[in-house]
Amino acid sequence: MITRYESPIVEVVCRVIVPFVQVFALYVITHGHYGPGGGFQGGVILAASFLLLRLCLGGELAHQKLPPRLAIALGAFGVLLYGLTGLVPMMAGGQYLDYGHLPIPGVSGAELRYVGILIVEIGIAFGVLGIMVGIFDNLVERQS
Amino acid sequence: MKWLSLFILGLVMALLIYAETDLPDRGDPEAPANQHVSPLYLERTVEDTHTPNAVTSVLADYRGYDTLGETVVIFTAGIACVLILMRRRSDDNQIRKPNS
Amino acid sequence: MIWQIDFYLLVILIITAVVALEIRDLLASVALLTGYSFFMALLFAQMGSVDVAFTEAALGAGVTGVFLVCALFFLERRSAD
Amino acid sequence: MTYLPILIPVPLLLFAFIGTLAGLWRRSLAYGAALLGTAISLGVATAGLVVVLSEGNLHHFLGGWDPPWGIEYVLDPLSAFMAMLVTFIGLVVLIYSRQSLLHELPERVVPLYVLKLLLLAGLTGIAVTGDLFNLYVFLEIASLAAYALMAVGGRQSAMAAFRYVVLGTIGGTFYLLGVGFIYFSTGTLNMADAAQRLPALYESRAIMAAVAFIVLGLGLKMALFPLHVWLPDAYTYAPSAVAGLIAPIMTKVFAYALVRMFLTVFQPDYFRVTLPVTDIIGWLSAAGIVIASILAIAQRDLRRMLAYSSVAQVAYIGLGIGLANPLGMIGALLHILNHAFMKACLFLIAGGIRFRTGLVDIPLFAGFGRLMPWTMAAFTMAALSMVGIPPACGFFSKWYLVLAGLDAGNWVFVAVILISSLLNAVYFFRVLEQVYIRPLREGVAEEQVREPPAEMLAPILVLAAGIIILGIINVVIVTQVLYPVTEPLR
Amino acid sequence: MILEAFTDRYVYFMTVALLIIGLYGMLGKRNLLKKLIGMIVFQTAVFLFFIEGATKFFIENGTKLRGSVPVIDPQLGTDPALYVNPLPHVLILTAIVVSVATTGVALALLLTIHRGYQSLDEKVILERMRQ
Repeated sequence: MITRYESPIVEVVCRVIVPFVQVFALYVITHGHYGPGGGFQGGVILAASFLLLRLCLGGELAHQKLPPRLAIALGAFGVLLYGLTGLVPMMAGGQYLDYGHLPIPGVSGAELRYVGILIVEIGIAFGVLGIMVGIFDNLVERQS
Repeated sequence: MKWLSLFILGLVMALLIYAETDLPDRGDPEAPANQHVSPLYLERTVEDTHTPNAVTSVLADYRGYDTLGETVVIFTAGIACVLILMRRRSDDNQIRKPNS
Repeated sequence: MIWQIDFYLLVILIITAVVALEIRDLLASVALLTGYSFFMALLFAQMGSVDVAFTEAALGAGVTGVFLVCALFFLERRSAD
Repeated sequence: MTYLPILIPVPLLLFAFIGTLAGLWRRSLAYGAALLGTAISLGVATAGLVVVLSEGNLHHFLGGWDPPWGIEYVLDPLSAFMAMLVTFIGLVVLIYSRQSLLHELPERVVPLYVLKLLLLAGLTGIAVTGDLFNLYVFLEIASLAAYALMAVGGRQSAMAAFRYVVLGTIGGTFYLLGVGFIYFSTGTLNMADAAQRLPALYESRAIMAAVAFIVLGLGLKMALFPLHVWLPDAYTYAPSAVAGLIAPIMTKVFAYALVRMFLTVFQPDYFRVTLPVTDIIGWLSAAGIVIASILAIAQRDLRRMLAYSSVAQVAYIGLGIGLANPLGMIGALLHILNHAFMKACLFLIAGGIRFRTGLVDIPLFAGFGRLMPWTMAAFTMAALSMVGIPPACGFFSKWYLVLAGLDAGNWVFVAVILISSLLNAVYFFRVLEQVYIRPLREGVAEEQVREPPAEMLAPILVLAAGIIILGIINVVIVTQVLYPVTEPLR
Repeated sequence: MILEAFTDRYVYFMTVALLIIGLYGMLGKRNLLKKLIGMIVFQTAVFLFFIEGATKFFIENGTKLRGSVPVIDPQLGTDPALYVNPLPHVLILTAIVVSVATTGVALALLLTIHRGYQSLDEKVILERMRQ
């Protein structure tokens, strides 16, 4: 169990920084189409923001923001989102992971592939976020 | 043991240097790796996927299944950590009394 | 072209790798490893693969470092070799 | 129809995620998810084998991109055969493992089932993929799941698993390096495409190094003789339901990957004539069969004896690959199948005995034959098969290997197979003697020595029956499935 | 001329050196955490080998220029010769994640081993294991 770090400076800086880190992570996830970045990097940065919270505020407070069980569930949900995004086009007559056959009204062709990539990146980001936080929790919390 | 690992290291090093003298020149635009598959990704990424970043489009679309595998690898590692570090009631290797 | 940047980065990489493996204090070793990952990220960026550099900086130098230091907190800090 | 290849690993993956989510809510649901996923996958693999045998190979282009640009899944008779074997053994061991895990590790059943599904998904992915790098990804999924599964048997198993992590990572990274050499020389990652472009580059030193690294890497993963150092400890200390799953199929799938490299990616003559790869594998395996069999005789612990016997049996497969003629390849592939059944049966029996009595040392098993008649009958069946007594399936793969040795004029290999059969007989009849002839030991409570519960006994008996059935129908398997596979060798 | 050959190949040799250092750490070091660090160095060296292979040079006005980042720039157009090869980057992204995953599992194992044996020295652990 990590204990809270008894320093107001650390706590205030952490509380101020974390929202900006998270916003930057969202930017990285969605901007992956046009520049460096994408699901992995954004997910890792999101995870890093939660790790920072856990390190600075201690277990009890930080677990309110993201409980350990929810982290694992989020990881499973993210990967499941990816897997199902692959499976849905097969029902519509395409191949596995063929975003061109995603049943989303209003978009088609290259636009549809763009949307498909975005969905997949979000799935990756959730997966990486959840699992990284989960690994950290297990490494730290389970020690007797 | 020390000598064996040194021998292995020497062997691997010799093999690598032997092989790398025969790879295509560094950065040669005529090299097979730059001629065969990858040019098409760069030419068609905008047209096919509206994504200027070729790495993203290859990662998530052309070779999307690898990325699914990669996410599964991360997932596996997470579940593996849960499994390994879960505290057990009976400590260590003691086999509990057979149930009867 | 500036091949010297690659060269200096590679020399730094080799030095950090060797020192990280040889130093007896494991915390210093882990710190050097994160430094190694960071220089590796710089080298990747210099070679034109920004995505990989980004990932290496976030995963290799960031999260792996946190994991290693946190694990080291429960382990012993000295190493025999 | 072209959906069949992808539908083999995907149910396993999806049910792994669903099992995690369901298991967080209610623990017992994970078992149902595991069972359902494996059953679906087994059904698809069976259908795939039937379709492939009647209609020819199936190709699935993932993401709708044509092969050299996208990833391709190929279902040919060999890969369908492997996928079916993996999922079948997986299903049988899963049924067995419910009681066993509730007894050994009741708190951790959810991650255990999820990791078993992921392990099976990784192995089936290796079986059906047609892409060099995709093979690496699935190899790592299977390896990571196996590291974790092997580590939960106590503190010795954690250390054994750590050594496996170190050596396994060297193996995986060497494979990746080999793929890198191939990619930079040919520009492609697709197996079929690489096979077309490689013959022009056979003189290249980079390709030779690629072969060396790929064979080294896969050899480390499949525990080919001098690279087997991680295996005995890992199998000995793993929980019995895990050893029963990993021992029969894990090393075999990597052997299959090596066969695929040998037959599909490179032309067989490259391994046989240009580079002496098969000769090296063959002679090392021949040494490994004898040494590992002798080491198996020296063990007291039944699980450790089976682990060394696994090293020897993997070396049989290596011997078949090393002979590099059609009969040898048939022998090796048939041995993959037979050994999976035999070793699964033996490890499950070892787990069953441990479940009831907590004993693992062979001398303490004295007199069990009377008290556990069905289990010991199955053990006798598997032991006879390992030795190579005709009605059981183990005889036939050895028969093909001997024929192949005679065909190649390699008398040493023939002698090694015959000698090793004797050694197998020594270490198995030692157990049988204790079990059937000696009286019950003092200190072993007689009322504890009973048949394991029906849920554990049924898989053992199914596998024991499978040994006989495979022995009877081996002609069908060889002519229908394996004989066409060896076409490139002829 | 020698300098030319050197600048052409030296990165490969440096990569080989890194790879050997990592392999030495994995095989030669007794401390388990050192083995893990050697593993990371070893894997990263292989990544460097791939990224190195992805670079592309092109000649413009007689000078040798390095290919640009593989993000299609409307001003440069879609001529593949101007950009570095994106495929190895994708492979290495996957491989980096695999490496981090392996590190996580290995660390979990290390904590379990330390809980069981109170040591990280391979020799000590193997002695206590045989008892």
